[in-house]
Amino acid sequence: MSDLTDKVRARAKELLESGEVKLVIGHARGTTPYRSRPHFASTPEQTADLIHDVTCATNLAVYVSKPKEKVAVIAKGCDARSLITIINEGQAERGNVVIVGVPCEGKLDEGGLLERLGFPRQVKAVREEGEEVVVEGTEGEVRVARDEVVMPNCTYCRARTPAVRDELIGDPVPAREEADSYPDLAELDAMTEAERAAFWHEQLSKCIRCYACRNACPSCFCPECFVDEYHPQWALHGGGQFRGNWMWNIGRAQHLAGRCSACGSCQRGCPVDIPLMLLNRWMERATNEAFDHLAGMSEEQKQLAALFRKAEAKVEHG
Amino acid sequence: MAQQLTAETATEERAEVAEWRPTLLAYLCNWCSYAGANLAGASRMPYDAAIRVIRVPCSGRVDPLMIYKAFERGVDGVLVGGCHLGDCHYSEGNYACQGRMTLVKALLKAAGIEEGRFRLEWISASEGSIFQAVVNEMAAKLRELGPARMGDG
Amino acid sequence: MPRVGVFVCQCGTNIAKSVDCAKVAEEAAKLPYVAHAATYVYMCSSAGQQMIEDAIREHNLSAIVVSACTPQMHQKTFEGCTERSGLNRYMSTMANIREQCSYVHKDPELATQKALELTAMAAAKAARDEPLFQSEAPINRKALIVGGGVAGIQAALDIAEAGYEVTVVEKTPSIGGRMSQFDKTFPTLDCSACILTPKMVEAYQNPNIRLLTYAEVEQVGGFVGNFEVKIRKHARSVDEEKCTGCGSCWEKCPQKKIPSEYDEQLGPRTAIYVPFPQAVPLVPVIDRENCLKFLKDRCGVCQKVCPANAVDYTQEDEIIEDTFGAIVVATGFDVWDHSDYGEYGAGQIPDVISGIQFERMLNLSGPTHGKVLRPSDGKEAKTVVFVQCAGSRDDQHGYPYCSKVCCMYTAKHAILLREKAPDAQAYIFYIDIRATGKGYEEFIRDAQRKYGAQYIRGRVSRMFRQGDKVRVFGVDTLGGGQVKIDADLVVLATAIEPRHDAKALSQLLGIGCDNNGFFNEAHPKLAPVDTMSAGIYIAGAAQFARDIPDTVAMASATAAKVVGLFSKEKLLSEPSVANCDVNLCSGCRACYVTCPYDAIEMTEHDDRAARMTRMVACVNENLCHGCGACSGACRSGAMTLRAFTDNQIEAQVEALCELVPA
Amino acid sequence: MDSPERHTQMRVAYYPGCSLEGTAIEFDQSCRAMCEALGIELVEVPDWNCCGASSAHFVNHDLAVALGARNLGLAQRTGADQVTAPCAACYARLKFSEYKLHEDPERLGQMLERGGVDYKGGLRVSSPLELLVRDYGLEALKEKLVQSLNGLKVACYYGCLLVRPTEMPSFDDPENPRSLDSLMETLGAEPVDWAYRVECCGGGLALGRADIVRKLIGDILDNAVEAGAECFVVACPLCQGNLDWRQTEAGSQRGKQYNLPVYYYTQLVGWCLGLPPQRLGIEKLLTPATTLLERKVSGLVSQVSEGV
Amino acid sequence: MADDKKAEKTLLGQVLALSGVHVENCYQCGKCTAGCPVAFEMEIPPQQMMRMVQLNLKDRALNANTVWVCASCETCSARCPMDVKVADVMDALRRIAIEEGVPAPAEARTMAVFHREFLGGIRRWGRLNEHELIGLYKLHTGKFMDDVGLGIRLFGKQKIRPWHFQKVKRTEDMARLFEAALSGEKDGH
Repeated sequence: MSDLTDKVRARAKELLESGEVKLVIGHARGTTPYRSRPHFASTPEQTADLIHDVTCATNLAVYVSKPKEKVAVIAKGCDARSLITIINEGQAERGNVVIVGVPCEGKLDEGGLLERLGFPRQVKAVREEGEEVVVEGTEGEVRVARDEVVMPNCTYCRARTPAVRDELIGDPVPAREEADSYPDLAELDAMTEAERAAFWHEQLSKCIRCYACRNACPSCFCPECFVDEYHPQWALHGGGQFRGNWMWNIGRAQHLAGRCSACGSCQRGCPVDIPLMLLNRWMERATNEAFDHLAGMSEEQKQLAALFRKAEAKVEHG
Repeated sequence: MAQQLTAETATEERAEVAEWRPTLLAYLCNWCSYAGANLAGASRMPYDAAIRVIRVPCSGRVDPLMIYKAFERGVDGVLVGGCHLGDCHYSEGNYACQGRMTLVKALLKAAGIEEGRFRLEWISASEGSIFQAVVNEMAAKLRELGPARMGDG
Repeated sequence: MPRVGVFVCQCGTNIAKSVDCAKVAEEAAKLPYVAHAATYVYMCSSAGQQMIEDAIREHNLSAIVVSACTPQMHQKTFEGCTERSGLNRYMSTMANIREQCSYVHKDPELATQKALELTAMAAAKAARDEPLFQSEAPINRKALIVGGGVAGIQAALDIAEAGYEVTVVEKTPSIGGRMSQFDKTFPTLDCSACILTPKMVEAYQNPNIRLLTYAEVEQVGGFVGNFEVKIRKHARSVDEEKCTGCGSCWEKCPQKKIPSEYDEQLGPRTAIYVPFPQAVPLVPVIDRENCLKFLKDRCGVCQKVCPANAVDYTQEDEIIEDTFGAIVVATGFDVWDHSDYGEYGAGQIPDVISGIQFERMLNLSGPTHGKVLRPSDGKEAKTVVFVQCAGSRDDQHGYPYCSKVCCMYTAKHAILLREKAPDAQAYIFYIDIRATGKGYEEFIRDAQRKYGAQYIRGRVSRMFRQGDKVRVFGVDTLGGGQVKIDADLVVLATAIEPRHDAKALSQLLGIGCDNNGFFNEAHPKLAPVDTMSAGIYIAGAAQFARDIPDTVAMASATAAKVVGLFSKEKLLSEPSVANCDVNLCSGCRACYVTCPYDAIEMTEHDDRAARMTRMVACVNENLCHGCGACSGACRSGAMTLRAFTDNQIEAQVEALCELVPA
Repeated sequence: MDSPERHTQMRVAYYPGCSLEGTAIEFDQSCRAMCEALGIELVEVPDWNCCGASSAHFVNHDLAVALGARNLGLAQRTGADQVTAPCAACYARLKFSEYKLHEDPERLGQMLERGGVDYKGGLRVSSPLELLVRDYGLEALKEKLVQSLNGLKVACYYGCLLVRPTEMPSFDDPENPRSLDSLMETLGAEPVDWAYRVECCGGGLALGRADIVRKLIGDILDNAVEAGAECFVVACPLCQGNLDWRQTEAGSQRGKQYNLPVYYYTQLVGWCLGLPPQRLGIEKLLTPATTLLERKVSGLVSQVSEGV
Repeated sequence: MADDKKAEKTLLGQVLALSGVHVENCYQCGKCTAGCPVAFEMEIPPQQMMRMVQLNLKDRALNANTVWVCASCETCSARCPMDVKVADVMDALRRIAIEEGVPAPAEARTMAVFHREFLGGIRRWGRLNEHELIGLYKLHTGKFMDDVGLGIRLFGKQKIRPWHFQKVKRTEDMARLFEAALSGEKDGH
C-alpha cells in the first residue's frame, strides 16, 4: 500500500469519527489492479477500502449534488476545480464540502496502458515509483515513464495541487508549465478552417449519443439537457446524423466554456474516442485570454457570465 | 429616368438569381439594429437580399445555441446586431451579448467555420447606411466563401 | 392545434411594386398551421382591420400574422384586431416585408421569395404564441425634476398645480438656469429676470415643490412608478434654515477675485456667494476650493459677521434617498468653447467673446453694469462684429447642426447694442437667417432698419489682434468681395451644445444620447418629450437647442405626461417579461449574475419529484424590463422571455431553413 | 530629456531640393552647417529629383505623388528612417506623397511600379525645424549655444506649406503655430506678436504674377513693421525669395522703405552656435543682414551657455 | 453603375473623380473667399467657383482666371467647415482646362506658361534649373525686361549660377515616371 493511501484512510477515518463530516467520497480498488471505483465511506470502518494512487482518475465532484450535510471529497486538482465551479453555481454550499486535497502527477489512461503493454489480463499490480509507473505482470515487471501512460490532459495539468482546498494530504507538486502554452491544441491551430471542419466531421460522425461524456462531467447538472428538449428541438435526437452530433457537441462545448476543469472524464468515458478535450481546452484558452478566467482556480471566483458585465468589461468592442 | 434606372438595377439583381444565393440570418435588437435596418429601408438604401431578420428585444437575448442552430440547419452566415456599448436600451444587455459572442467566435473557429460567416455589429437606429454596408459586405463575403460546410459539403 | 391567419398587406404599391402579394398569400396558405391567408391593399385601414377581425371569427383563428411594415409602426394596431376579436391581444405577429423587403429589394422574384420566407418565419412564431398578461404595480406619485432652469421650473409648477409632489434637483446654488443669465428675451425684448423671477419665487413657495439646490442625482434604480433615486446635496456650509439672505457674509468675504460662473468669467464673485441677487433660495454657498478657511484655516470672517449664526464650516454632503414615479430631465445646454478654434483666435484674444458673455455684459447687474466694454482695456466698444454659426453648421471644428437660436439672439444683441450706445455699429456675418417663430422675421428686420445693424452674408475666415483692435477677415458673398473690419469687440454666436456631463447622466438614467450628445427622444416626431425608458421625460435644450417658448411648451408637455401617468390607478407592466420554468431550472445562477435590473431572485422550490427543496431562479416581473439577457445566458432552457421564447426563435430558424434549399 | 549622446547618433536622409542648389543656396549651406554642429548626420538622398512643387500638383496629382515617391524610395535606401527637407514646399510635397500612398496604396503602387519607382511607404518626412524642436529638443540645443540674439525682434513667418494641407498630420498648430517662435525664444530673440504668420506670400506666383506677390508681401511687411519686428525668420525659400528680393519693389509701391532682413532659421541657429557667417551664407541675403546680427551681439558673449 | 457614368460627364462628377472632393457639400458660406490671399485678383472668387461646379457651369468656371491665380496656399481647404478641399478642386479644374484645351485667359497666360515650362524642365532633367526656367519663361511670354535688375543682383550673389546645371543621372527614368503617372490616373478612374 502506498503512503498516500494510508494517509487518506487515516484522515477519512478521523473526519468521520469526529463527526465533522457525514460522508467521505474517495476511491476504492476496482475490478482489476489498474482500475479504481468511487467509494463512499459513511462509517469509520468503510474508510479501510479507500485507496489513492495512479489509477484514481474519476472526477469525484460528479457525485456531489446539493448535499444536505457535510461531505469530504478526496480531491485532486481537477476535482477541486470542479467543486469550486459547481459551488459557485449553486449545486453545493461551500460550508458543506470539505476539500481534502491530494497532489496528483497524472492518472492512468487505462486504454493507453493496455495497448502499450499488450498483456492486460496478466496485470497483478500497478504502482508509482518516482517518475515511473511500474506494472507487475505474471511475466515480470514493466517500467514506463509516467507521462507516457497517463491521460493526455494530465500532461498539461495546471492544478496538480488543488488550488482551492481545506487541507492537503501529501506534498504539493508544481503545475505543469505546458498548461499555459496549450501544446495539445497545436495540431488544431495549425489546420486551415477547412481542415478543422473536416477533422470534426470525421470525429463527430462517430458520436453515438450515449452521453457518457455528460454523465461523467461534474458541470453537467441541468435537470433536462438542451439536447433532450423537444420544444425547442435544438439538435436532432439520436445518433448517426452528423448534424445533430455536431449541434450536441458544439452546444456542450459552449455550455462548458469557463466551467470545465480539464479533468478529461468526458474523453476518458467516450466509447468512440472523440477527442472532446480539444474543444474544452480550446474554450478554456479563449476564456483565459478574453476574460482572464480559469474555472475553479480561486475561491473568490465569479461565474464567467458575471465577467461579461459592464462594470467588468475590459475591452470595448467597436 | 428613375424607371429606367430601376429596370437596370433589377436586371443586375436578376442576374444574381441564377447563381447560388447565400442565406444570411440576422438577430437584430429591437431598439437599435432593427430600427437601423428600418431606417435603411425607409431611406430606400438597397442591400443584398440574402438577409433574413429575426427581431429580438436586445442583443443580450441571443443564446449561442440560436447561432449554432442556424449553422446546423444550413444557414451560411449569422449576423448579430445590437446597440453601441453604452447605448443599450436595457443598459447593458449588449455587454452580455459581447461576452457570449466572444465565446461563439472562438468555438466557431475551433469548429472550422470561417470567420466571415459570423459577425457581431453595433448598429444604432440612425446608422441605416452602416446596416446597409454590413449586410452588403457580409453577403459578398458569403458569396466568396460559398455554402457553409460543417465538414460534409 | 394552432390556427394561424396570414394577412399580406400591399401598402398601396409600397409593398406590391416589388412583392407579388397574392402569391405570398397563396404560398403562405400552404404553410404548417396556417388556416387562412389573404391579401389587401391597406391592412392598417379600418377596412383592412375589419377584414382581419372577420377572418379571425370566420376561420376560428388562434393567432395572426400581418405581413406589412415594421412592427414598430403598426404592432399595436393589429394587436387591437386580435383583442377586438376576442383573442388575447398578443396573439399577433408582424412580418416586416416593407422596410426590410420591398423598400430595399427591387427584383420582384427575390423580393417575393424573401417576403414569403419572412411570412413563414412569422407564422412559425405565431403558431407558438401564448396569451400574455400585463401585471400590475403601484405608482409612487412623486415627480423628480433634474435641472432647475426655466424648463424644470415650469414642469414643477405644472405638476405641483395638479396636486402632486415634486422634487427639483439643481446642480448650482440657485434655480433659474440659463434664462436667469439673459438680459432680455427675443422678439419682445422683455426683461428676462422680470418674467423669470416670479416663477422662481412661485416654485420656492409652492408647498408641493421641494427645491434641492447645490445637489446632484447620484444613482437611479427601479422602474416607472418606482424609481429609487439617491441625491447628493453638496455641503453648502450655510444652514438653509437659519440664513436670512442678508448678505453680510458675501459683502465681507476677502476673496473677491474669483471668476463668476454666472457672469461667464467676465466678472468676479466672492468665495461665499449667491450667484446673482435674485437667487432662489437666497442662501449663499461657500466655494470650498477658493475659501481661505478651507484652504488655509484662516479668515472665518463670514461666520463672525453672520447675524443668524448660519455659517457652518463642518457641514457635510447629505445623501437623500427617495422614490419617485416619474423623472423629468431638464438639464439644459452648454455653450461651445471657442478656445480650440484657431482661426478665431483660439480663445487667446480677450476682445473675442461668446454670445452669452455679451449677454452678461448687456445686463445692468452684470460685470460691466450694462455697458459694452472691451475686456482687454475696459474701453467702450463702438464697432462690434457678430459672427453667427460659430461652431454650428461646421463639420470640421464644431457641430453639423444649426443651433437654432443664434440668428435671433444675435439680432437682439445688435438691437441692445444700439440702445446702450447709439453711436455703435453692429456688423453681423451670417450664412442664412433662420427666423421661423412668431414675430421673429419682423424682429430681424427691425434690427436692420430701426437699429442699423449691417448684415453681411458670409463667414469670417480669420481674426487676430491688430493694435488694440481685432481685425476680422470676412466676405460679403452677395456684394462679392472680401471684407476687412477692425473691430473693438467680436461676439461669436457660439453653438448650443449638450451639457458636458450629459452622457454620464444618460447612462445613469438608462436613456441614450444622439450622435451629438443630446438626450434621445423616443420618437423625433410623435414622442418628442418621451424617452425610451418609460416614466422618464425630457424638456428643453437637454433634447436639442431650443428657445424659451419651445422650452416652456416642452416642459408643460412633460408635466402633462407625468400627470397622466400619476392619474392612473395602477401601472400595467410590459407583458413580454422573463419567466422561469422551475422544473427545468438547475439553480446555477447564470441568469442571476447576468440580469442588469436585479430582477431575478433565487428562491426555494419544493421539488416534489426529487423530494427535496432546492434553489431556483424567480423573476420579479415589476423589475424585469424584458431584455432577455437571462434567457440568453440560461443553459437548461428554464429561463425564457415571453413573446421571444427559445421555442419561437428556434421555430423561425427552422421555418426559414425549410424554405431555403440547403 | 534625451541625452546629448543620443543626438550625436542621429542619422537622417537629407533632401535639399532644386532651390537649395540654386537661389536658396544659403539655406542648404546653413542647414548642413547647423546639423554638423549639432551632431546630426545628414545623408544626402542619392540622385534625388525635383519634388514637383509648385507645378506638378497643379496639373496632376499622380505626377505629384510619383515625383515625391521616387525621392522617398531613394531616401529609404540610405537606411535612415526619416528624410528631412528644409524647403517647406519640398517638405509638404514629400509628406503629401507619403500620405497619399498610405491612403491608396493599391492603385498608386501599381502606378509607381510602371513608373519604375521602388517605394513601399513608411518613411517619416520631417522638416529640420521639426527635427530641432521635436527630436533634438530645445533644451539640448540651448546647451550648445554660444551666443544669444539678445532680444532681436523677429517676426516668425511660417507661410503656408509648413502647416498645411491640414489633412496631413502636422507637428504644429495650423492656425497658431508656435515652433519657430519657441526656437527663436531659445535663441534669445523676442518673437513679436503679429497676425500674418500663416498668410500666403504668393509663393509660386513669383515669376508669373509678381504684381500679386508685391501686394501680398506689402501687407505682410506692413503688419510685421507695425508689430515692431526688425527682421523675419522663415522656413521656406519661396517665402524668403518673395519677402527678401521684392521688398524694395513692394516698398516703393507704397512709398516706404522697409529694410527687414529675411533670415532662414537655420542661419540664426548657426549664428548662435557660433558658426562663421560665411558658412551660413548670410551675405547672400539681398536685404543687408549681417550688421543687424552683429549689432545684437556686440559686447555680449556666451551668456546663454553659462546660464541655465 | 449607370448613374455613375452619367455623373462623370458633369463638371461636378469630373471634379469628384479627379479630386475626390464632394463639392455638393458646399453651402456657400464664403469662408474660403474670406481667407483667400489672392481673391482680390480672381474674376470669380473661390466660393462662387464651388457654386459653378455645383451647377456644372463649365465654361464660366474654366474661362475665368481664378484657377490660374490660385496660389495653392491651402488656406481655403484648411478652414472649410464642410471639409470641401477647395484647393484640390482648383487643381482638378486646372487639369480639366488643360486636358480639354481651354486656353488660359490672356492675363493668366503667364502662369500657364510657367507651369508648362516648369514641368517640361523636370521631365527633361529630373531637376529644376531655375535659370533655364526663367529663360524659357521669358522666351514664351515675351516678358524679357521683367525683373532684369533682380536677376543681376541674384547673379551677383551667386544665387543664379548658369554654369551650374543640375540633372538626375538617368533622365530616361523621368520620362518613364511621367508616362506612368499621366496614364495611370486615367486607368484608375
